[in-house]
Amino acid sequence: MDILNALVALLNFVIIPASSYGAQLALGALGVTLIYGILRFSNFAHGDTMAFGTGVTILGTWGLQAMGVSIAPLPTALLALPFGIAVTALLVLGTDRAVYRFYRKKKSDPVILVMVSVGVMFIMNGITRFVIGVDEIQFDDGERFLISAKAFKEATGLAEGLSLRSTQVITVVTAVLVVWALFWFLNSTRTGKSMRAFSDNEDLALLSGINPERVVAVTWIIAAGLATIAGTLYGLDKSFKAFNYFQLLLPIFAAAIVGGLGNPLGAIAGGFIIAFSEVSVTYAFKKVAGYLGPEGWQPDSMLQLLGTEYKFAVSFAILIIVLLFKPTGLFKGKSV
Amino acid sequence: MIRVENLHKHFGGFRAVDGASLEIATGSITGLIGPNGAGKSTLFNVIAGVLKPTSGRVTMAGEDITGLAPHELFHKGLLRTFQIAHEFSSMTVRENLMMVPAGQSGETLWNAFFNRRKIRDEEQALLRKADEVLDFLTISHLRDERAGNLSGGQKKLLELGRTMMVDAKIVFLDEVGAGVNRTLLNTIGDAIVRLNRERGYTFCVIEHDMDFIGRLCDPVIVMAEGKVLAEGPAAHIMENEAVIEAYLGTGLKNKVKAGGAA
Amino acid sequence: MTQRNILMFAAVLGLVLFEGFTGGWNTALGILNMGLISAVLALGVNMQWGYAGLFNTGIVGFVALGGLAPVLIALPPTPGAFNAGGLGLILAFAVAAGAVALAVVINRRARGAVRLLALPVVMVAGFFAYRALFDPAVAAIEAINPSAAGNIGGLGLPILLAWPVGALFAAGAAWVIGKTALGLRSDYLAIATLGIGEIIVAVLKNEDWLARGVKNVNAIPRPVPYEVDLQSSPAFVERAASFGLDPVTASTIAVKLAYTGLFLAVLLALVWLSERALKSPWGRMMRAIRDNETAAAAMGKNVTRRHLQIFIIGSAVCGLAGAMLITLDGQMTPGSYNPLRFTFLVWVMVIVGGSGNNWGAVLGGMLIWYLWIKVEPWGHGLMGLITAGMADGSAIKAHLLESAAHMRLMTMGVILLLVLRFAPKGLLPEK
Amino acid sequence: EEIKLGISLGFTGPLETMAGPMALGAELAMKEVSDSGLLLDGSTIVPVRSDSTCVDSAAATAGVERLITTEKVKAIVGGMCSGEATASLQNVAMPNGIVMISPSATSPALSSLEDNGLFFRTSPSDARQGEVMADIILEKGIKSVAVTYTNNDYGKGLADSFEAAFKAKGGTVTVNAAHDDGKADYSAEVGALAAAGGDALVVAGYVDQGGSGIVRGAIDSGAFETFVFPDGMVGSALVEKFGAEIDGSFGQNPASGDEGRDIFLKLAEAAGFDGTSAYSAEAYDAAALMMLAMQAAGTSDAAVWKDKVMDVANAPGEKIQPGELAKALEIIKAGGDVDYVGGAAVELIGSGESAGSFREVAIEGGELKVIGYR
Amino acid sequence: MSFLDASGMTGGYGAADILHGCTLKVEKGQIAVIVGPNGAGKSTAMKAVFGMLRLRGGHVKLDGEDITALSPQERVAKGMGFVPQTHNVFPSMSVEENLEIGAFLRRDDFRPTIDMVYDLFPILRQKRRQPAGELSGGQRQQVAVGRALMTQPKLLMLDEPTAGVSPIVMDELFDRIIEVARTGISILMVEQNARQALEIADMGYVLVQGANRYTDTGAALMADPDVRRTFLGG
Ligand SMILES: Nc1ncnc2c1ncn2[C@@H]1O[C@H](COP(=O)(O)OP(=O)(O)OP(=O)(O)O)[C@@H](O)[C@H]1O
Ligand SMILES: Nc1ncnc2c1ncn2[C@@H]1O[C@H](COP(=O)(O)OP(=O)(O)OP(=O)(O)O)[C@@H](O)[C@H]1O
Ligand SMILES: CC(C)C[C@H](N)C(=O)O
Ligand SMILES: [Mg+2]
Ligand SMILES: [Mg+2]
Repeated sequence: MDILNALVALLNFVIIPASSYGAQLALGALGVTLIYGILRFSNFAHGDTMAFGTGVTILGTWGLQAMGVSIAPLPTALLALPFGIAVTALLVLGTDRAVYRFYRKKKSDPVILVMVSVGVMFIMNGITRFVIGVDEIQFDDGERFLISAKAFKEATGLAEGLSLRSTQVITVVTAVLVVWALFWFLNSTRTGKSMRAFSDNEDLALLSGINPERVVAVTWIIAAGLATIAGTLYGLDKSFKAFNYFQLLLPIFAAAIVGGLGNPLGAIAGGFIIAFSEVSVTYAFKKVAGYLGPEGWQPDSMLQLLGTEYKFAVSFAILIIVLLFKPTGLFKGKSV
Repeated sequence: MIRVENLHKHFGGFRAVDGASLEIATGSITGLIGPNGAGKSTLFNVIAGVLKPTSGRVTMAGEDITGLAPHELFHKGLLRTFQIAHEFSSMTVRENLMMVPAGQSGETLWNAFFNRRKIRDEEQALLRKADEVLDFLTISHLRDERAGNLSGGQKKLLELGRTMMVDAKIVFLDEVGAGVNRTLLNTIGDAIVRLNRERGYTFCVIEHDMDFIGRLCDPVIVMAEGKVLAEGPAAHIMENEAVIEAYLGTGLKNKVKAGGAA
Repeated sequence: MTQRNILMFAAVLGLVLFEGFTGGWNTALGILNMGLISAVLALGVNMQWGYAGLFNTGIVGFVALGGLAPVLIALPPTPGAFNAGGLGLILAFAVAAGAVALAVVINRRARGAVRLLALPVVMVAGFFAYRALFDPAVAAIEAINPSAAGNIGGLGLPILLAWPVGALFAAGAAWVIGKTALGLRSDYLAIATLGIGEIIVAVLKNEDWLARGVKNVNAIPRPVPYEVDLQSSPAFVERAASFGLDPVTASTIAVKLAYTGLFLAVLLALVWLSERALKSPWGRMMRAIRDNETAAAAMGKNVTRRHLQIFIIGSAVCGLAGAMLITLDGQMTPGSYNPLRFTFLVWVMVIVGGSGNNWGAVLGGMLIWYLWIKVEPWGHGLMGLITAGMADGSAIKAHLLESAAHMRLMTMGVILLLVLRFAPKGLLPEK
Repeated sequence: EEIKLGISLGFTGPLETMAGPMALGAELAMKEVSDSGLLLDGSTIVPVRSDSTCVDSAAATAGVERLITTEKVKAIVGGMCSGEATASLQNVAMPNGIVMISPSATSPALSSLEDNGLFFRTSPSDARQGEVMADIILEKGIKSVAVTYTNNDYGKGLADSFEAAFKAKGGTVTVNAAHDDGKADYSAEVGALAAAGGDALVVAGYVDQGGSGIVRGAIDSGAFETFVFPDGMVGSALVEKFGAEIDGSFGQNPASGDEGRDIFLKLAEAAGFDGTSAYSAEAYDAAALMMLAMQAAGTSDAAVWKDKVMDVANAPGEKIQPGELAKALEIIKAGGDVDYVGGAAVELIGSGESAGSFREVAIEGGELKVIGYR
Repeated sequence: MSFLDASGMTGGYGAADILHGCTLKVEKGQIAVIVGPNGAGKSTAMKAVFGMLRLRGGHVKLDGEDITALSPQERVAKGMGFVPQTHNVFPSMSVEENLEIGAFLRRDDFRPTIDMVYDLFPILRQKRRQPAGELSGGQRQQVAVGRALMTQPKLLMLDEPTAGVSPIVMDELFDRIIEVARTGISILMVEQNARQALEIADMGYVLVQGANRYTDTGAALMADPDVRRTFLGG
């Protein structure tokens, strides 16, 4: 029996990675859920908005680095975030003006807006690659580890290492803060309430003196901010590659849906559910069982419920099961 | 015809219907009145299978129909209208009516593909029937209009029109009168009486217009806070102290005079 | 068909003809053939969305299942595979089905503690019994000549038989999925079906015994002759020469035309049936259900059953298209089933064409496929134009030319937005 | 005559970063020949690109269809990934009798494909790489490894052939698990691999795809310290990303140890692109072989010159290095024989695939060091 | 000069006109009631006054100022309040939030007004935390009227405010409307409970097929047997 090592192994390979991945998904899902909640359509361009925002932030980071500005041990990119957010906000506001507004005025079906967002996705996709290219970019320049596996082993003398990256901690903390802020904003501020009113009944909002264009603009600006933050934190933790942000879209949507569309708390819950189901259901418990079993014993099989090639399938299966019991997600989301 | 026994419907902790028991006699036009939020529509929705009761039983002609799905109830001859009109908005007014009758042979794919003649004959009959109903409701000029474009009152008429497309045993009307012009409402009242007398429909009517209730309904059931408060002939009910206090009030005229408005 | 329909179709046909005259008939027919398959796909999706309002984004899964049929039907059997593991597989599936059935019965009949206890016992025991039978059978099959086979093999039947079978596969899956997931609405149904699509593709990619997984299956038999055979047939060469064609061109065109004929026949039959269905009381009922489920149910329509029916039919059509696609490709590559291409592009087809309108779906299918193929050279051309004036060797020019490939998706996006701007309800709106 | 040659590679999609240098490699050879003015009485070569996407067979096929029937190309450098390459070969190139030479499709299945003598590749089958990799690992004294592969025909084929070879030679594979490319997170895979254990991790993936994701996760969590990198991973991107973090790791990729490679790298540098990028040299060679075969046959008709490809690629004859295409054309014109070596030590065996010489590399001090060739 | 003067309004939703030269006027602090058969264009006329419909003819003046070209939003700012016939609450927001949104443009303290609404419709105080979408039909109608009252408009427009509310609440409501009018606010409402409504009306309009059929004081219309029979249900 070696409970300590078992615990560390579990922490290192399941709990910590799943938490930070969950927070990354949650941040992305927040943007999707916000757009859905207020503007009532699933925005397929969100993944590419994240990519664009991150791309701009990277440009800003390079600029800052060239000027010798740094906030070590934190990554410089955090300092460049406002710049990234501002540019991204301009882009999405422009997109709204040029594209979405027309369909909003026409009161088109949500599905039309979804397809339109697919078109926007293609275009943003092109713009991002055009501006910053297709290559992988590493732009994390701060202190990478809070605890590194090696240092942990040396310090504790355990067989298992434990690593904790600073980006992981930043991501989780940011996700929690942002959710709290968004929740507070939507439920307690005048602007937030006007946004919810707009989402409920556009015509009536108009009759109450709410300026729809302002609501829409605020929504897009927040969404741009969320996208840029989410994208940048993800990029810091992994690396930036335009193509990956498109791939991120699927788990992000899954997270937003399983939590209940339109609900910030749902996005957080959904992110963690998807991440934990991916990581834990396919985890091989061989080593952990080995530590927990008698000295020197090792199980023969991997003790793995399902191979990792099915990890996506597993998280979707869990999503479907949740939906069967809660048809509009855990937190009673909206449905158009 | 319909018997409701100790019915409960709770939303979370809130008891919308709280142990209601009542009976709708075959061949009657039963009125159901009560203050806003008394649980009338909820009771309707439970009977009509839209909501599952928390507890209690509903029987129709002795047969337990608790929890049956709406479409099954339709086939048993139970029809209903909605308080907030549920038209098929992208279909024309006439199509809204023509889709109602059950067992249309054109509703199976096989017939739709290969049995066009039979369908054509049936459709002709349906078309005539629908036009009759539209004439009756004074909206035949709108037969080819998208139902979504109707005025509030017209939608209510369409709701009613759907129940006239088939031979029902019992029809539940949830505030057909709200938003309908009073002159037309009188005509509708006449039609309800005629359907009741000539075709033997049983009606259960929710309505806040006491003229209408008084003219049509016997008996009248009063609900309040999820329970049955009183039951009896309309004239009696309108004298009932409890009913006056909870629901009817002391009448507008006195107040207008007292207030001395123009 | 209204005048607008005819005009629109004439326009798309014109595009194909134009391609034929400027780019060669092979390219034109190639685009046309894939366009026809896309049209079938779009028709299937339109049934689910346009008729009944079901937001299915698991299309890629049904297409993939349909694609499995040609492999299992038309491929020659793998010698020894069935003896090695066939029985084990059948037994394993029987055990699994039995366990599921038992679980369902327990779930319905038993109550309280019995249910709480028996259900997991049955499911866990069932799972292990299944794995105990399944794993060795699979191992035995996959051990047979893994670099060229390693799968259970096909039945060696004519490939055209695989088309209805592909539809059946998809329909079967749709039945199971519909029974469980159709209670969901709008985007929730969408993401659930998206997940199911991913799961189906994951199974196809990883279960090598079934269709070789990511190792792909090549050389699937064809319903039409091989070009090379035609080229070596003197009779054909002579005929070609009498048209003034060289044998290579003639053979490739002849083969493509044969496919065109087959696909067109399927498409027209489907359109005919769909039009009849949509313009009948059945179609009216479906539209009513789409408009307002609550009211339709109150009017005696069995919404659940109808949803299931249309979900199965639409999925079957997607499966049929999947089988046709694999037949045309002659190979099965599960890795290529990605949702962007097989789900969202199809959705774009339906919406651009005009949802709820059969002809619209067909038009959208053909047009969007044409664009999907053509935007690539257009993207390059556009960049060529832009950079034409710039100095050779300038960094900007190099960067722009480098980016030309990405113009492909961008051009697609621009066109999509333009179409939806000028025809916000699709090119051929429902009414 | 103006001869068009098609280039069908995955310019968009999961391998979009690799495709650029490959195309530039092929175009470099074409330009060299055009500039020499020696091909078939002064013919010039015009490259035409088409996007194969690497994953969408239908799009790849349509692109190749366009190249052949609209652009009337005489041969195609491509496809890039095995699946898509097979599709366009069987559906378009073969019916039209057009030659395809793929620089990078390495699936073992392609060796036995019926191709009417129209398909060649300048890279070796992965069956061979599996053997070589097993040898290298065992020589380092490592007996037990975990394997992760990218879930496609390339990854699976390579992983399987490696596992077979490694076991046959006495090693143990603790786990042989797939990873899908383009996923947002690889914690689950890393967790499973770590649980299985092993002295090293074999990463049969792509360097700008999931492969790197796995390596990143494994380093960060301390799951593995030594990695083995086959061709999809060996590239400048690898050390750019991980640097000294993967010191002590090693690998191999198809590449010649001859001077040819260095010459090619210089040519690439002069032309302004990264020649070390995977399969860039192979793409140069693929294009070169086509043009030399045309010259040898005296025609651009694929039906004729397809039989000359093996001749110009193999001995006997004068060895031809990158940048010496003009010289080769002249020799052939004069009736001489050439043995094309090129940037990737081309030696075609069997039905026309590279015999495969492999370059053994190791990471030392954050740099990719060439250890030797085998 | 009437406070609201909408004269000769002509227009509709599509190609065909629904309104044919319809005229509606309300004096300051008075109550005007529109009655008429279903589909006569009453709601359409209300929308036209509020600028939610493009007019092909006629003009709308508020307090002497021509507002024909203003957007609905700008009209709200000018002091117009409107309760539509349907879709008149924010279903996912709580009752209290619905009322708060009603006061969106107000900068003063609106707590007293909320209390006033709660006193008027006591049931709403009980249900203040409940989403409006979960209310009964009549309760919703009360929320809708309450929301409009929150705006403290100079002109209050109500499209069938009493549809679906119980008699006792209807009495309360009409009572309150009188009170509101007395504070100098003008009221324009459509009613099918026409007899009750006309009793409190200063002015009555009978609309048929988009045009004014009868226009008179409420009492006079009530007294006209023709009007009674054809439009008020006898
Ligand atoms: N989904 C729900 N969740 C919570 N409470 C609900 C829900 N539906 C109805 N209620 C509550 O149940 C009570 C009864 O509502 P119901 O619609 O049955 O009233 P009603 O008698 O029809 O009133 P009205 O005359 O106004 O139509 C109301 O107080 C309402 O707020
Ligand atoms: N959105 C719309 N598009 C087209 N026509 C419409 C639309 N809304 C209403 N109509 C038509 O305009 C006419 C007048 O409608 P309106 O709603 O103004 O009637 P109303 O007098 O308010 O009737 P009710 O008393 O039934 O509410 C009706 O014939 C209706 O069919
Ligand atoms: C570009 C290469 C890494 C492609 C890989 N060798 C394949 O066959 O798919
Ligand atoms: Mg009610
Ligand atoms: Mg109205």
